[in-house]
Amino acid sequence: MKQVYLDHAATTPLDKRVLDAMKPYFSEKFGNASSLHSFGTDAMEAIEKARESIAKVINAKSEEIVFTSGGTESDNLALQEIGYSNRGKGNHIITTKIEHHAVENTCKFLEKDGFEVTWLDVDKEGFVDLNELEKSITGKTILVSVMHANNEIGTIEPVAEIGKICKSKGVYFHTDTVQSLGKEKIDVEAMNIDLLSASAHKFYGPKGIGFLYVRKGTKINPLMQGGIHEKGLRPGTENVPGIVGMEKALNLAEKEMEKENIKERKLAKKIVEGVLKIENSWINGPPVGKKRLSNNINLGFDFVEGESMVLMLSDKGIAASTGSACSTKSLKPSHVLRAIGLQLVKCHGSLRVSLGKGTSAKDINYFLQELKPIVKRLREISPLGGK
Amino acid sequence: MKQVYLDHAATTPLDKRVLDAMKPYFSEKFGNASSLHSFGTDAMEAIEKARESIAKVINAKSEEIVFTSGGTESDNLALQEIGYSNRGKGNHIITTKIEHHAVENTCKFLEKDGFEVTWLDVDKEGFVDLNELEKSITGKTILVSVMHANNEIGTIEPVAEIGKICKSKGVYFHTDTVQSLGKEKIDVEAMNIDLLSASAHKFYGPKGIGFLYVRKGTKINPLMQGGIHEKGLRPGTENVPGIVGMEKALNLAEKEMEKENIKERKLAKKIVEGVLKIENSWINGPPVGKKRLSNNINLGFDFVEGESMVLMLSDKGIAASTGSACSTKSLKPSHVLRAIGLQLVKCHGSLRVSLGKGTSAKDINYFLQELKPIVKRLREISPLGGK
Amino acid sequence: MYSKKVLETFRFPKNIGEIKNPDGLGKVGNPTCGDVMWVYIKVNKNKKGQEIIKDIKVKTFGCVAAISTSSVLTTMAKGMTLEDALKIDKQKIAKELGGLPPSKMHCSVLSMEGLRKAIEDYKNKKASAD
Amino acid sequence: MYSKKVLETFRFPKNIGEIKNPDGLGKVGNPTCGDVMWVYIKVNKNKKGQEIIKDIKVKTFGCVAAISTSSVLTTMAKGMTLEDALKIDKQKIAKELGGLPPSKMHCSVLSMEGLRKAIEDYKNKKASAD
Ligand SMILES: Cc1ncc(COP(=O)(O)O)c(C=O)c1O
Ligand SMILES: Cc1ncc(COP(=O)(O)O)c(C=O)c1O
Repeated sequence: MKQVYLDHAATTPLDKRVLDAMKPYFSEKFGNASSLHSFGTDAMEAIEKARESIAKVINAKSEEIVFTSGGTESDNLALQEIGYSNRGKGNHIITTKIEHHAVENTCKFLEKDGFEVTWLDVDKEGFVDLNELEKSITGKTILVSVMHANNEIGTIEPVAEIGKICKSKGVYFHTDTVQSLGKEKIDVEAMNIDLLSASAHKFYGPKGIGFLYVRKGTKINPLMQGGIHEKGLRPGTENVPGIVGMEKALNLAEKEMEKENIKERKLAKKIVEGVLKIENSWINGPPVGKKRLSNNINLGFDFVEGESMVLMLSDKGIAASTGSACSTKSLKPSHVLRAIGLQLVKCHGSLRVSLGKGTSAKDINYFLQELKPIVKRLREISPLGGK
Repeated sequence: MKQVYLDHAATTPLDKRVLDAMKPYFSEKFGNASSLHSFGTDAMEAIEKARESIAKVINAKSEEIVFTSGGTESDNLALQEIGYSNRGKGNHIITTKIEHHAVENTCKFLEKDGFEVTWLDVDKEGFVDLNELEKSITGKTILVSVMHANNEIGTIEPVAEIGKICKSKGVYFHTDTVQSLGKEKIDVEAMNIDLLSASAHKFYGPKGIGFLYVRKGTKINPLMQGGIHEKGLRPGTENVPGIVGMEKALNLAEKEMEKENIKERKLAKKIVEGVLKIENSWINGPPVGKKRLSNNINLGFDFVEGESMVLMLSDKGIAASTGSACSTKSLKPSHVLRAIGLQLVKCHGSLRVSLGKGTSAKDINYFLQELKPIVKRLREISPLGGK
Repeated sequence: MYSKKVLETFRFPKNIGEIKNPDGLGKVGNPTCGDVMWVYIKVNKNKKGQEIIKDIKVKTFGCVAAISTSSVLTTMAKGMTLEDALKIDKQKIAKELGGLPPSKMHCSVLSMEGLRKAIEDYKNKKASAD
Repeated sequence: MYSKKVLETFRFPKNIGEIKNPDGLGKVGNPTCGDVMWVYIKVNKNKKGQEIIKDIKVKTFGCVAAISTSSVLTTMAKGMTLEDALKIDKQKIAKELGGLPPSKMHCSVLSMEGLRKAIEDYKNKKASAD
């Protein structure tokens, strides 16, 4: 059966060129980077080369990059530890209602532990209000955390403007770029970013590796205790193939970014046009364009439920995703769709389609062709819609 | 130049068979295990199969295995979170003076946060005293953490006896098996282990993956917040190739354990015999035999410093390690060598040699042949020794 | 997450649709919660004179589990006496499906309630017709 | 961790050994701390009549950095006037080695102190001989 993978926001296949770059570090240059002998120094050199190259991509200094096991760890390290390390200054954190669970639940955890958290609203396309953000900052505020691009609806937040506000107010600014790194240009200097989370498997790199950028001079302690690795911020034997792979993947993504974005926006438009021909359907998030991740489309359908759509698409070889409550172990419908003001009943019929390097116009045609009868069938068996 | 890797306690090369097992999960079955479509369910199936197989090796239940990014994370999750989750019962933790930094420094961190930590002494071979351990347990004790095998001197602690004591006293027992898993038989039921840390790269598996065994019913919260993965104990997109690789590596290690142990003990004896011919030299830790990790030998030399030895060996293509202060960023000599009562001046001249699957008698001959002139040369340039 | 049987049933659900002029209709669920079922029944008497479910159909808005349980419930109920049909419980439905994730057990409850409401509706109608 | 220059110097250290009947001997460091250096010097006068280090040797117990700094220090000092030799500081030594890890700077301090002590020893001996 034809396989069409349209879930690149969940994870991406490892680029073959990335695997090639990793290969020497599995069984040949396999040393522990802390070792003094040549196996160790070879590993250390590979790590430091990768660190420098990654830093360059976001205009950071090499020593500002801390390797972690992925986006979740980066978010936790940033939020928990900026919180606990700066409690002397204040206990107020500002974030949004549309963050990924890794940020959202870390903030809730801190809330339970006595921190005060302001949850910024977003408008119907998912954008935060800069005025509201600025007004929320008080003398007790230590951190603002606003994601760069939303994982469900692709909204690209105005991080440069947010960074400017944070800088002028003297509070740390963290941004989760797990969805945007390698797809949008990021410059931590120009954007005044103090902390930035990234995860390699979202840009055709390996799973189990990510990084946190931490601006020099930032007051922060490690989340885990152990040996002295990563300038004392993250102990544990370094995942050398992972680090090397992440560097390669990021550089490839940067090189191919422009071309990919143009292609993906074209395909995204094709999807939108095709889907909107189905009655009682709509698009969640901003229109296709510069303010939306090029590879993200989030569709809504009345009278059908997302999980059933995803399974029926999967039976046709198409991989997509939904923000439907039933797809989550928590049984709560997407907090993102709720935050943009979508009626609860409409939250259940969402479908996220996320494109990638391998996606072709043919794939999109196949998707559109298969989607229509599925929506039709599910509406037929649905008691809603009054037909 | 001939390359002889004798630092398997630091890390091991990835077994080619393990890489083969991982390969399909990089770019083909690459899905996010949380996804509903077939890419996702394929990934989830692979993870659950691996989880079951790993559980079997240590006689645990599948749902008692939590995947982490490695030994350091496992130790931190176990110690920090057993600590914070059971503070209602008490704030006393018992550990030893010879734990790995990941346990040692987590305990120190907890100490600073108001926990009371008992640091058990060890005898001159590195063994804890069971009576002392039992006497240390009070009504406030919530956790005993004693490593299974020591990473520097190879001492294998009597974990079954410790488990029995902990069970009878009703306190949790955690053991760090990062050095022993795949080299010694472990049975969490027979040994009454409640929590167990492991790291794949120590048994020819990939770097960046490990697990924590957590006995069902144990009161523990996650270290990181995020999505609902790993029964809520460890969020983040699962490292599928890593998990699959760890399973393969562990099963290979189990299968080849007996044969390997016999071979390694033979080679270890050869080293000991060869080295003890050098005057003013000795062995740290227990004699080669059942109470010492088969692949670990720790040698001591008067009048020479470890880091210099390691570098000179490396120039001959030989990779080894030292507990010398100068080799560590903290400049403190090995706390393990101190704990077994070695004089400070003797701590500087230690050399850890750790064997592996690839180590041959030829390698050992080469090592012995190269070691002698190095020790001689360093003694010549040393003002100590009165020659 | 789902058993093979759940997925198979989802792919080829039985008794989906509606019955024109049903003897009983049970509407359960809430669209804002993400699952709604409408259970239609036709009632007849068997040779012993007991009332049985002659025909049953269901319309479902909901997830994979909701659709699968709809199918399984209706298949089980068809031909049963009303008395027996009232005894179908969530465990029986889940078992028939080779188990349901804990978070999805409410779907089998919902289908069961839908059937009960349909039988109730039938009985009410009959009572008011008498 | 170490620069190329440190490692090269470690591999082929210069002026290692002792001088029989030195004019000055400086013993510094502590075996329990992991580094000890004994600096031996022979002193002579140059054409201008200034006292210079005619020969210098060092015995070192210690790490890679200790051995490398021993070599660099002695190479620098050889032929210098005592006055200039006293001006060699840790930064100069570290620079000559292409930098030292911060945790190893104490090694260059130690070698510098060894030389100073040797010069002091020479001066003391001379004073008591006078
Ligand atoms: C915006 C965002 N942040 C954080 C994460 C967490 O990353 P990971 O699953 O790699 O830990 C994800 C993806 O799952 C994400 O999309
Ligand atoms: C006994 C012991 N515990 C924990 C660790 C930490 O494991 P990792 O470096 O994989 O995080 C190690 C190895 O470094 C170890 O030897």
